[in-house]
Amino acid sequence: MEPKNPVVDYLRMDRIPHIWCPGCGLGTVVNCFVRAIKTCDIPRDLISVVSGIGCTGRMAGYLKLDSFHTTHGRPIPFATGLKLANPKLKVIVCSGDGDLFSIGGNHFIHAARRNTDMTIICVNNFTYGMTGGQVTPTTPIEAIASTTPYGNTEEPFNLSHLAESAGAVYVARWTTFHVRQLIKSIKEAVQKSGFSFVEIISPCPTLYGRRNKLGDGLEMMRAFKEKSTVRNGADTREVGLDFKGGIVCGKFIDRERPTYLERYNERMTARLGASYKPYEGVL
Amino acid sequence: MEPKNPVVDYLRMDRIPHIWCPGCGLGTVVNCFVRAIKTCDIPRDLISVVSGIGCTGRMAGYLKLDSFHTTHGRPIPFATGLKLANPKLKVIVCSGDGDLFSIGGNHFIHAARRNTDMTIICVNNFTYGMTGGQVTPTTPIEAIASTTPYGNTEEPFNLSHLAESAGAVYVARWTTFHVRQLIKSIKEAVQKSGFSFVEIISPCPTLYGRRNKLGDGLEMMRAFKEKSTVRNGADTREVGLDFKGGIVCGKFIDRERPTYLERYNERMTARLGASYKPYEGVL
Amino acid sequence: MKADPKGVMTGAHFLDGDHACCEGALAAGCRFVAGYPITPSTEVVERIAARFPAVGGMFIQMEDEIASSIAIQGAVWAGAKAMTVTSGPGFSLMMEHIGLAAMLETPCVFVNVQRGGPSTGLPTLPGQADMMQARWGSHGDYEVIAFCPNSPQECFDLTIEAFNMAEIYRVPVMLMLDECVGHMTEKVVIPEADAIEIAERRFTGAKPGEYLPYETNGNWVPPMVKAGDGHYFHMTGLTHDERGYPVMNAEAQEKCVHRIVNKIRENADAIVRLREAEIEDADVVVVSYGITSRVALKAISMAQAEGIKVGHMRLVTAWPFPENRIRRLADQGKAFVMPELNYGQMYLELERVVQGRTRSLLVPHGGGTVHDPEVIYRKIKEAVQ
Amino acid sequence: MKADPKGVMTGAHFLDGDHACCEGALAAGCRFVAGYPITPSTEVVERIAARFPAVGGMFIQMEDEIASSIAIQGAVWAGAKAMTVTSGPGFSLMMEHIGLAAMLETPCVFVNVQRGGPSTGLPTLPGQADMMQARWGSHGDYEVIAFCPNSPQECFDLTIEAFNMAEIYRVPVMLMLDECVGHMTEKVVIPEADAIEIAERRFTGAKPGEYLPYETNGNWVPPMVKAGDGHYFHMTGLTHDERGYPVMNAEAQEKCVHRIVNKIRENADAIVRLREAEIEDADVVVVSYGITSRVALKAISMAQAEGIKVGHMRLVTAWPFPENRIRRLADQGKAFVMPELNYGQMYLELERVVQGRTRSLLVPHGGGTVHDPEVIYRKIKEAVQ
Amino acid sequence: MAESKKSKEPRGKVFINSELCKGCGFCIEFCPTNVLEFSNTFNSKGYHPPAAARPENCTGCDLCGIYCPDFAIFGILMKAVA
Amino acid sequence: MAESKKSKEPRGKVFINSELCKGCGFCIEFCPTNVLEFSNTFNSKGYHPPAAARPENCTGCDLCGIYCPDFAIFGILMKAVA
Amino acid sequence: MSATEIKFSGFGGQGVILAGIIFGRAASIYDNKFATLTQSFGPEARGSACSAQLIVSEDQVLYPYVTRPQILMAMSQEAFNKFLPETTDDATVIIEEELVKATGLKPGMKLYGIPATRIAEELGRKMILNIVMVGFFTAVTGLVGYESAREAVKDSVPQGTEVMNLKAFDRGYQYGKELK
Amino acid sequence: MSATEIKFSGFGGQGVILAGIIFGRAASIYDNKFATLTQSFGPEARGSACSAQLIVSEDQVLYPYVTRPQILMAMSQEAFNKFLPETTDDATVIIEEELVKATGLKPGMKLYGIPATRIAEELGRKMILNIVMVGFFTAVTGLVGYESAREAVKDSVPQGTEVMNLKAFDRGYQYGKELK
Ligand SMILES: Cc1ncc(C[n+]2csc(CCOP(=O)(O)OP(=O)(O)O)c2C)c(N)n1
Ligand SMILES: Cc1ncc(C[n+]2csc(CCOP(=O)(O)OP(=O)(O)O)c2C)c(N)n1
Ligand code: SF4
Ligand code: SF4
Ligand code: SF4
Ligand code: SF4
Ligand code: SF4
Ligand code: SF4
Ligand SMILES: [Mg+2]
Ligand SMILES: [Mg+2]
Repeated sequence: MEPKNPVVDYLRMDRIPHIWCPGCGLGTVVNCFVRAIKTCDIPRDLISVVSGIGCTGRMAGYLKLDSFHTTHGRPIPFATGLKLANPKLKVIVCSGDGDLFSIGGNHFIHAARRNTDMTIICVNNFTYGMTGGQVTPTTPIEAIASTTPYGNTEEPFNLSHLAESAGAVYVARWTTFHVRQLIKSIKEAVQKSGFSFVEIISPCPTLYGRRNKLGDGLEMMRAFKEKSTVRNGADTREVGLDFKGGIVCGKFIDRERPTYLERYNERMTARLGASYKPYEGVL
Repeated sequence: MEPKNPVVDYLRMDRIPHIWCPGCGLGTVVNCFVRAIKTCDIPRDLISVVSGIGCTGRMAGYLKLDSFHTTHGRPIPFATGLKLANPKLKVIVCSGDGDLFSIGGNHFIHAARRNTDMTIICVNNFTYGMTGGQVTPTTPIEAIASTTPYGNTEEPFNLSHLAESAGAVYVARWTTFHVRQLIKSIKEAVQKSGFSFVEIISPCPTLYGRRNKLGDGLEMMRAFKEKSTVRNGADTREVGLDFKGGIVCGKFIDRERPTYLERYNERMTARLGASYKPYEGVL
Repeated sequence: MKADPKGVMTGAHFLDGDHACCEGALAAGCRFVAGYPITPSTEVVERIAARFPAVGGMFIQMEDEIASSIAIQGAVWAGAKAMTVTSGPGFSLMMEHIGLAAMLETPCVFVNVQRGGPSTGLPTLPGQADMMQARWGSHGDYEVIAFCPNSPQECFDLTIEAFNMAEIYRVPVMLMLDECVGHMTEKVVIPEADAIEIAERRFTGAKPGEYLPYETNGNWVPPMVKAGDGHYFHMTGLTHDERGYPVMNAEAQEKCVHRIVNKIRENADAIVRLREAEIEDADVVVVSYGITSRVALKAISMAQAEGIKVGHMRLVTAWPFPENRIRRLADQGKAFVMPELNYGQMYLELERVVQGRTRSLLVPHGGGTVHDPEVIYRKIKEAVQ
Repeated sequence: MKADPKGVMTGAHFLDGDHACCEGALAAGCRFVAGYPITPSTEVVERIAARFPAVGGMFIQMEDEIASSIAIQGAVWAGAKAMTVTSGPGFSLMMEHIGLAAMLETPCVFVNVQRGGPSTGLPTLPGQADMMQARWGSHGDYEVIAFCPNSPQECFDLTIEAFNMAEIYRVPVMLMLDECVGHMTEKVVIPEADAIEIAERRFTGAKPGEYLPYETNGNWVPPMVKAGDGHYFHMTGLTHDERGYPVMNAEAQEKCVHRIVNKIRENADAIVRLREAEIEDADVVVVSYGITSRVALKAISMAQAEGIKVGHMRLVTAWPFPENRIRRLADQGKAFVMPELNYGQMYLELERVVQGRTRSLLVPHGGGTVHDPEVIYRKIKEAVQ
Repeated sequence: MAESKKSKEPRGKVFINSELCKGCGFCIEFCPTNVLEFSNTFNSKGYHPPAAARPENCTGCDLCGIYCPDFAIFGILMKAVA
Repeated sequence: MAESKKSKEPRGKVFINSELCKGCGFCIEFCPTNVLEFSNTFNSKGYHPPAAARPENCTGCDLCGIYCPDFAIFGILMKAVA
Repeated sequence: MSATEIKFSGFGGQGVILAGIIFGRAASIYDNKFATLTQSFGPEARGSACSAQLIVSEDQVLYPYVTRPQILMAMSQEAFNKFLPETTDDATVIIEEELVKATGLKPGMKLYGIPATRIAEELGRKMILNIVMVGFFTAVTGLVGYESAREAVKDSVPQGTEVMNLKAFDRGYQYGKELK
Repeated sequence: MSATEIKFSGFGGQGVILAGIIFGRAASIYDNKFATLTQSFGPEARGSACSAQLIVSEDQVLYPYVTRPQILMAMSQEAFNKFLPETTDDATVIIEEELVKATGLKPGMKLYGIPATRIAEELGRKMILNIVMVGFFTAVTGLVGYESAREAVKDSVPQGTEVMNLKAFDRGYQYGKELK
């Protein structure tokens, strides 16, 4: 018997080949994701993946898990409903930088604030891949995008700093070059109780790389390798990214805070007394 | 001739008495606001005020300036259009904690990121006044609101920290007790080039105070006086608020960054050469 | 299935429409509500926030209406019965997700307590001008069901109906109150739990690996699953095939969307709820809904007092529009008068269906209060002339 | 007023509809665009991003469509001509602010390049199923104007018309492309600037302190001001009086909203743009718009080849609906056939107006491609039977 | 001496528009020289507006005016009146 | 000795599904033991898939599999095959 | 005429709405009449005159609003001034007599006053003046039964405050009975 | 029949769409014919077969899509395989002969091949193979004039690259002329 690629059991193989371009980092992210959840202590049936719209948003559609391809920018509130209606589920949001931080930025900061128990995996390719390479809130200054033909002039978010200030309990950044660390980090994030956030810098050669003369996917991966330094515990104020500059990777934040439901149940029990049955889902 | 109240020239007196409750801090904020802009170096005709919807949102309607009462949560993008179409205008957004940070949170962080030249004045009364006292993203844990009858269980935003992480160049907090400092701070913020943010803690006796047994407006003002300490330059990570706890006031951030338009013109000039006429408005 | 007694506050109560709606949701088995405050709907969620913890429900005030309108869909796919509650401006913000619910066929309830519009309008006063929006407010073709209660009692009753219809047709159901009904307090009688009929969710019998989310087997409505049961199912708002996978062509579109539309159109007669009175030998039928139907009754009795033969048709469901019934009455030569708190919305449907066979008259009103019955009465007289 | 030559790319070009729309906006004097990328509309803003800096315009990609749809209104009140550009899902998100524009009477243009819906649907394929939404998608009563170009040339021409109408009536104007027209490349001839007629904004002549934003003096449309001119004017989305101040009662509502509605309804005949061909002695009139009108022409020639007397009416404006014209043709006994890339939207208006006097047939299509002309042709034959 | 001078020529004067007052008490509480007290009269809305119980103490600092949420009071320097 | 042993019994084996490959070169670049090279053949999409030019070096670390964005390659330990 | 239109009025914070609700509850739940209560809401009402409108009827109430109140209860001068002109010529007017100076009554009108604030203060809580008024109202109008109104008070006040509220109700009721 | 339906095809990145645009521009702007170009867009096309469809006609083009191409230009095997079945029985098929093996042609079809990639590489930029193809296409179809096509190339390529692109066009054109 031919051996099997270890990820295929977790993929909807009837949909492979996927739509992603040659040299796109998204497939690599899927590999790391599957490997991470395979080694997690969470039963597969209880894992749900929620995506928004975008190239990254297609992740949900390739993963053989309960998976939801929702609307642009809104995977987090969908995930919130899913999680709160059945807290036994482990809900993982996989989506793009534009989806999560342009249109979806408010949902991100609010879910972080509430410390809703979920993991956000943001594939940051510095652009809107799906719609043809427009500027996003993570595009570095100077970078060319289809809507900034003379170079971007808006300062990008420092996602790690934003996540920390909003309340995330786990914040890490890796690139698609750092596959081993990424697998470990996704696993940690998924197992963490509370709002965890992993940013993955990933090549979009077709729309970001080419336009900015960064070469193909492979060249971009090489650049990730060369330009990144690992600084676990780095001060998030200092890990902002710029065009062609260094990339600080690592686990920046790992702290404890009661989750939304923990606080909720604690308070209701305190207020409503013994008659209150701690909420464990509507079913 | 009877002397005139010094603010009335800046008010639409045909709409006074206003709708705000006895002991509400909003009228005090208006006083401070008018006094601040009267002493600014900006011609009155060039000042525009933009509000969202809420009790605070009514501010625009009482100020005798070009003034816009827009939609709930959206004063900042309206202000962005106003400012960018005519950069000579000084655009000031006055709105509530719910408007700016619940439904409108995304616009806030994006405008801060871009460093759009505008001032945001947020009247934080820890509740949705206009709709009857629901919980907001600034309501402290434990506080009672009409939608958290057993006490709030969600951690509130630390607005100063959020503003800093998103990119604001000026961040200050005062209470309606600190009228002198507040006037000075609003003036500084308005004169500052870039995205400036002033949070004003203000009593909503009717819906927040009463429900939380904090007394009437006067008692709440007294509490502001007693519980606040001024710490200019405080680390924003440490100025979060809790129920009945201390209130750190002061100017926390005052830094320089090129504004949206400065960066824009700089880059376009660099790319398009001498033929490019720096953008100064569409007119 | 009968209602779960835990949620049923049996007895006679003096409740406003908003609170009655909350009680209806509880009786219907709704245990997940995401909402965002807005006048004049807030009282619904305020009561829910107070009532849910004791019955094992979860209420969350989201950051906005957009989040609320999709959080409930997440909850549904985790197995909950769910609703959100809003009013005009918030309803406008929910449009994208009403389309999502139609496309995924997520059974859920959207409550809109209508106020004066457009824009911020008259937050504390009644209107009925979101009726066309309820049907057409999202992009693309789809269908919905919309109920229009005219009293707190009906707010209770029809909230249950709304949840039931949502399950039966897997469709987003709109509950279109108006400010007057929402804020009006009257007696509401809540029956025993076992007198309340609840439509249970139809879950698939398929084993994991065999379930196809949109396999209909000739039925209009495919069965459901929920997350966590090992089906590894996929949902997408893209045009999809039976597996729920995206397919980008006109054939898939026709198959996917036409059924979504037709499951309502073809079942319209089963869905439509009307209350009729004295229609049979009427010369004029007054068609109305929501608060206006009560005012219309007052006008009708004024006209009847003069011997005019007037019947009353109340649209308990406004969508789907009772096309067949109206057409039949038009064929019988009856004239129509339709008062609405808008400048002509449902009336356009009436006019379309009547096809000029008999007279049909609109009694428009901009909202902010209800009609003066006198004005309706005059139109009735005009209709019989 | 004539167009500013700076924005006018005079000459013959081979452009797609999206790019032609950008050129139309430039020629119309639009100098502020806020947008958010979405297929198949993105090319409009991409071209604007490239073209604006040289002509003194400002393009900003906002964080979402909600922000875009209100940023343009801020820009208008600072004196700019402004537009935003989107497609179905984004259009749904703009609904609240279309209502705001109607209420403030902000002249501005909303471009919606329609794709297959509902929800995410078919992002790269055509549809015409946002037509009712364009009219009814926001809460409350209001009216809009909507144009439907059927070629890149018309994308240019009608974008100018859209801006002009927005100014003349102080109304949000919808420019309803479809994916096929937006992504189709054809020759576009752009005239000399002084051959392009531009409606100038009508500013008040009142002195500071005397201007009342909604004082109409019996006209339908009050004059405007802009921020910075010392008028200290106030705008609110609440129901307002002449001063622009909130007034919360039914009388104010009637005065404020009825005019907003009626300024379009009463001027419908002046606003409506139709292209008609061979209508006079036609037995059947094919009514269509956008890309479908071209396919319809093909079907018409097939029918004409068989000697059937078919005329063509193209809705260059879909809203307001050409009620009077259609009614007159129906009175003349002409039958109607209406193909649309939806399951019946504008057709409902046709049916309503025809009032059953003659036959009217819908040719529905779910979208994703255009009609097979054969299918339309068969309906034409059916109509004359 | 200073005392008597002060009582003779107060430095400031406070003006009250009783009809606008909603009786919150801010002005009374935060007047640094304790000029104000609630009056016994009701205004037409049913509130007790403040009255200058010790007008001679008024410095015209206008803190009352800055605090008053209802624009019902303000103080000015005497020289400004003159 | 170690050398020869390695060449006799490679620790790992790499499997390639050429049809899925899009020729990005990640596997080739990041294989720690330099096992892979582009082949000369085209697959039906027109890409050159990799081939194991030095299969004896394969450690079965599966880094190629982790990196491959198209699930077109993976490596396994020999004992796993056995 | 089987329907009675009533307006309860005062300023925000006096418990005007609750007074209306209690009365409506008494009529509809305990007296089995039809009762429809509507309220004036809204920002414009913050801190100024506020009112609840109740229609009590033997038949179903159709038109929801009160247009010409036959009974006006006024707990503030502003409310009295604002709403008196709306009443019928023979209206019954019930006032808090220390807060309202009743001027401008038409000849056919009946006026009943009670120092409800003072009574409430005597009972130790100024806030329950509305319940005193309800008791008084019950006595002078006779529109609902004593027991019904008392039950409705019990149902409508916060748990733990029933005793005090019932005392307030009874004081108001007695005062009214003695007047009559 | 006055309308000619053409399909330009290949894979993403080869400049297929631009080839179609150049040809359409030549026809409509410089030859004053009617030309309508449509494209296949979309995520499903990322990295796989992609195409532009052009209708050139003496009359206005109504129906916008190409249903049965009379001319197929294929720059990849996948595209050739996918689109050949759509063509008319007497179609003209134009291929990049080193990338496409043309099998399955019907008897009435005409096949023209050019090693455009190689030629482009000789000129120093592999990326301009599409312009070589356009030259070739112009020569073998004769559908638009040489000058028109050349002008269209000039208009359509990035500023500063005109010379090289015109060289590529001419090389393709010559190659075609010699074949004919
Ligand atoms: C409401 C709405 N607006 C816009 C779009 C169009 N849209 C689809 S994907 C996308 C951007 C995706 O960018 P990102 O999240 O970074 O994902 P990527 O494609 O880069 O992985 C946009 C703007 C949409 N589908 N819906
Ligand atoms: C889209 C939309 N959602 C909800 C509302 C209802 N609403 C009006 S004001 C408001 C809250 C205001 O709170 P905040 O901004 O804190 O202002 P405050 O009244 O406390 O000053 C809400 C939810 C609305 N008008 N529009
Ligand atoms: S466009 Fe970019 S992000 Fe999208 S699949 Fe291609 S390479 Fe990946
Ligand atoms: S409700 Fe609160 S915030 Fe609003 S006016 Fe009253 S006191 Fe002020
Ligand atoms: S501060 Fe103003 S409102 Fe308050 S008591 Fe003094 S005068 Fe009256
Ligand atoms: S002006 Fe100053 S001193 Fe005079 S009353 Fe006012 S606060 Fe007091
Ligand atoms: S990593 Fe995968 S897709 Fe890339 S060259 Fe290797 S096998 Fe091919
Ligand atoms: S399994 Fe490891 S050693 Fe073997 S080919 Fe793959 S990357 Fe190289
Ligand atoms: Mg991205
Ligand atoms: Mg607030």
